[in-house]
Amino acid sequence: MYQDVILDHYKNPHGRGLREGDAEVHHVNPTCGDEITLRVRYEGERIADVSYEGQGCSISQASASVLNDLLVGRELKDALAVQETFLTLMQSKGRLTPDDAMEETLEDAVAFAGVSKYPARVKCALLSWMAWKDATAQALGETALEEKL
Amino acid sequence: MYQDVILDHYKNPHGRGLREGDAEVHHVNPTCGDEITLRVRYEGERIADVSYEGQGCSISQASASVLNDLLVGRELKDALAVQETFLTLMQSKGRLTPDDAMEETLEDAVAFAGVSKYPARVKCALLSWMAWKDATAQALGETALEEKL
Amino acid sequence: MTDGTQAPGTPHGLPGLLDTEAIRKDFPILHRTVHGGKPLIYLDNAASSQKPRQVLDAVNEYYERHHANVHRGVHILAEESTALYEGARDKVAAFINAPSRDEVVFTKNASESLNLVANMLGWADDPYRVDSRTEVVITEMEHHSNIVPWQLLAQRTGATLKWFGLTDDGRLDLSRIDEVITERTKVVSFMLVSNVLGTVNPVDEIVRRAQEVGALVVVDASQAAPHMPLDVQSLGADFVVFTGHKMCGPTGIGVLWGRQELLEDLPPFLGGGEMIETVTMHASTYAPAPHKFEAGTPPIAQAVGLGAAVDYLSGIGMERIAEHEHALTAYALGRLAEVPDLRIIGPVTGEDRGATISFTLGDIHPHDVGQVLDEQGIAVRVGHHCARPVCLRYGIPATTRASFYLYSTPAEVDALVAGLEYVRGFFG
Amino acid sequence: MTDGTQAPGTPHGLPGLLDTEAIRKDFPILHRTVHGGKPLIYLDNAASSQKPRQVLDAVNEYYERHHANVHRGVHILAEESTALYEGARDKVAAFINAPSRDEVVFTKNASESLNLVANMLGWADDPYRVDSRTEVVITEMEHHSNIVPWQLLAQRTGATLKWFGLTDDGRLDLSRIDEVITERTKVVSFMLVSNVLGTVNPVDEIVRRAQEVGALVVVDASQAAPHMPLDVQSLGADFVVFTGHKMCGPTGIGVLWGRQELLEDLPPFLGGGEMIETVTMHASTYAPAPHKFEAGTPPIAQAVGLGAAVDYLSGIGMERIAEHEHALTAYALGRLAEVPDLRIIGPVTGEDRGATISFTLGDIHPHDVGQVLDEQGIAVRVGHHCARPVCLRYGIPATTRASFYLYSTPAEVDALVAGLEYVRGFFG
Ligand SMILES: Cc1ncc(COP(=O)(O)O)c(C=O)c1O
Ligand SMILES: Cc1ncc(COP(=O)(O)O)c(C=O)c1O
Repeated sequence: MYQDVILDHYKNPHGRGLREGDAEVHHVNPTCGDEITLRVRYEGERIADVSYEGQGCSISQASASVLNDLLVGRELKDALAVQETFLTLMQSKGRLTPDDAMEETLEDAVAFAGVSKYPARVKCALLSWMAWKDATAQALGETALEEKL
Repeated sequence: MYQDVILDHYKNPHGRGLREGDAEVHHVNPTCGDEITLRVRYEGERIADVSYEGQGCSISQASASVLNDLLVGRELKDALAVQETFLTLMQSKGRLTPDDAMEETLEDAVAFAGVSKYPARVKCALLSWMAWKDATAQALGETALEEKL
Repeated sequence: MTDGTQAPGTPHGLPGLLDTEAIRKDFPILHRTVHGGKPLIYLDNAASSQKPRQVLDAVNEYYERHHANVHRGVHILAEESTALYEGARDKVAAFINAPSRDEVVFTKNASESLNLVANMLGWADDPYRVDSRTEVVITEMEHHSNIVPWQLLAQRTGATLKWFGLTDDGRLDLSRIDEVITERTKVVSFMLVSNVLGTVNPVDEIVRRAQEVGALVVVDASQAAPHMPLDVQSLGADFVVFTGHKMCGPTGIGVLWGRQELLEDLPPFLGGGEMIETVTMHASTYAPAPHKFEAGTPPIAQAVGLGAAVDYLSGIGMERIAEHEHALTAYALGRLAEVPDLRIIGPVTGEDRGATISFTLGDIHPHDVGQVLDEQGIAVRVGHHCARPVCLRYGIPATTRASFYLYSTPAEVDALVAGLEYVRGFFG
Repeated sequence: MTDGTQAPGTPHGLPGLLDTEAIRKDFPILHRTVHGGKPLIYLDNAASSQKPRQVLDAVNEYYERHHANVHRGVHILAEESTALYEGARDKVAAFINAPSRDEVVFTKNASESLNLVANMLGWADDPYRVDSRTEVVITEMEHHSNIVPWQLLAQRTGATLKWFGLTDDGRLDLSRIDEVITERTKVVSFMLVSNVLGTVNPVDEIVRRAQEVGALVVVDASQAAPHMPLDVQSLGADFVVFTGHKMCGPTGIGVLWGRQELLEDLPPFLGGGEMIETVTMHASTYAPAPHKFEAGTPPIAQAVGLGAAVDYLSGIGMERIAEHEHALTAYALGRLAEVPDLRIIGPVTGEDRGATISFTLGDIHPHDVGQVLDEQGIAVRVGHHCARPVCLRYGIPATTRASFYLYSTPAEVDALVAGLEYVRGFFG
């Protein structure tokens, strides 16, 4: 489960730290105490920045770093597609082998495929992604989000 | 468990029917619905009569008949000794083989030895005996009873 | 898994019977002899069923290979035990056709399930709250476990307890249904199949009236789930309860099915580990259903066993089990009618009735009937069967009750009838 | 039955150890390998213990030979199952030195036992009644199962919930005991041994103060009953609860011991079959304790299993089990002190502490610690262990917890320490 990619992101997180944003959310996983504070900044519908602080396990921390890599600079519509793909992978209970298309979409995030086998850890991997979606809804409004799905 | 003696008493109960008495009680075994109404009549401390009506299983009915046989005509003191002996037998969980002394005291009532193996039925066998004790306490007062024990 | 098709040319040739010879091989206890070599004839299935080897094996395998406490563990045993426990929930949900697995709550028995509902409604906010201005409706036919919780609720909230009476032939008297279930009624709780009379009750009529007045409906399916297909969606009830040990499962496990919105809205009952979301000394928030209602370490191995039981029953087919029992009950009613002085308490024909037959035998007390049958190896239950108001209603102290299951045979019915003849001779 | 005496010349030579080689033969799961052939090192005993073959055999024998519903049956299986079930009650009563077998109530787990007490006191008449003028005292160390029932009781009755805080070294802060337990206190409920910190609490001091003000005392012995001799008479408490699955017994069974007068005086909790004396539609009367508190078909097979567990533990000897664990814990505390960045949460020496050790490892999250240990076959628990206020108190999100039992060995401690070194390297 602990792929080198994950460990690298954990030890050297990308984009960590809180910077200016349009909205801020705080999410907690009550069963293990993982926490994240996350801000999004949009320029129109383009994600200008996702900044965050958090504490928790390597999976939740690395996942936030990967999220930053994948989403910053993207249009909301594309970002949502990435998020959906990641969700599908994480809910696959280890039964899904990422194909080329998925690998292209998820880049480093395919390393989390192994995590999907561990129900207790899936929530950790999803923490920052749920926070990002929530922050986006606050920044742009629920409807902006729903239109894109 | 169904000794011929028990069946005989069940089919031809001795002293059944309600006659005049000094006190009357009504006892019920709530788990199976066995019921008895029982009256005692004393002449001094001598048991002049035990009369009863009841419904229920062969064990509870036969036991009342045996009680009538054993107790009517006795002094309270002796009757209590018989009752105690019967109680001991019934609480023996089938582990007691009546000796000669016990057989002499209990007469037909030794036939209930087999019943003591069946916890669910012990209460049936004791129903009339508990009723008799209760009626006696009402007729003569609790203290008269306690002095004798 | 036993295929349960009947071998052609079975002795009694009753249509619809299962291949009990094959099925009985799965149940170790049925090969036991009692009282000096007499084969055991187990006709006390309404009290509790026996367990097939498949269920015992599943429980043993659980303890010998996978046991750990469930939820929140990151080690492999905790993951396996959680998967097995939650997998049992999936199986039970499928067995009763629940719209969602999250609607299946594991309890310790049907009694706890019923108390859980009664307490939720006592502590609920409006519109569910049962209080002194409201009424609770049950029936005179109920098991004590569906009477006493409502009596306690009525005492503690001041609500009024009402009930449907019974007709002389052992059915619910719904003639005054609109007066019994009124605008003040908050909840109607009744059994699907009677554990004394065998009666199968008309759910639709009661549900219709309850919905008219906005009352919740609780169905006690303890005597139905083991014996016939159970579809909580087509029942139309709000809560359905049943118990594992009567349906080939272990003791120590029961089920409450409840509609999702209700389970979400209603307050918890038992508090503790597993049922919380977050706890501080000052306040706690609760996990979503079903966990909200499962405080403490759940009956893990028992759920696994119940899952195996449900697999076993489904493998044979609930329709076919119902058919088997129906054929056997009709046969038994016919044969019992031959016994002089025998009076059936409950419906005397096989229509809308389950495989439980209560009766009296002249004025021989049921305790005596039961005991003399036992000496012949025949296990029946005697007494009020935890439904004393039924006995009061029919003016009898107790009944003798024979109840069948998927492994019961016509030969066992014959043995019962012969046994009863012997009892009559014995006390005659 | 295993004799448990230690073979001379065991590798680590710690005085007081049991012959774990012999004991481990009784536990099938301990011979399992995980993750491609790694031997299982099970250090999650505070969450749940494993089961010896003797317990599984007793349960199987029960189902294969004796199962029927208990009480009131006149057939032989009902008599046998009742004798086995009530025999288990005798065994448990003897195990905890209860003055009377009628003081032992079987529940589904410790959580139900605690909820039972809380609810009895909420519905009781004076002098026991908890209401808005009264106070309930617990501690910051409690398991959620000994917090949430009292929070619910306080919410529902208006009573005030108070608690003892903790000292920095993981013990109860009783310095202001007279201000915490006052004349308004109706009940004080606390754990004998902590499932997170390992702390063994000073019962006498709390009981003395509680008795001074006439408050009832509830002791949660869930982490004590499995590990040391438990004598309810010398504890001086009014209620003691524990749970079967942590003490070699099955899941689905718990115990409430209560003083006879209290069980007689207090009202029932769950209503239903078995707990009644007589029922009419209008009113019911209740059976004497313990049956008053056992509504519905009890966890029969689970009680039988718990009886066998208690026999197993007594056969080895609770004193000797306590000694074994004490020696092992002292050894483990010493070895863990060698691991850099490891911080013990709880008492750091073996005095007044049980065989449960919680710790943090630098800033590596416990989930990661637990998962990497698991990959090496070492099962520990991570998280807040159903005692979140303890984590809040010590400012940590979670801990890693290793907990031992009678079959744990020094070699397993060594494997844990090596595993932790590997974890440090992995995330370092
Ligand atoms: C101290 C303590 N109390 C209560 C409990 C609850 O036990 P159960 O989950 O069996 O109800 C536990 C175990 O989880 C415990 O450790
Ligand atoms: C109709 C009915 N309801 C409820 C129950 C109670 O089930 P349990 O004793 O398993 O709680 C029973 C069985 O005894 C029953 O027959």
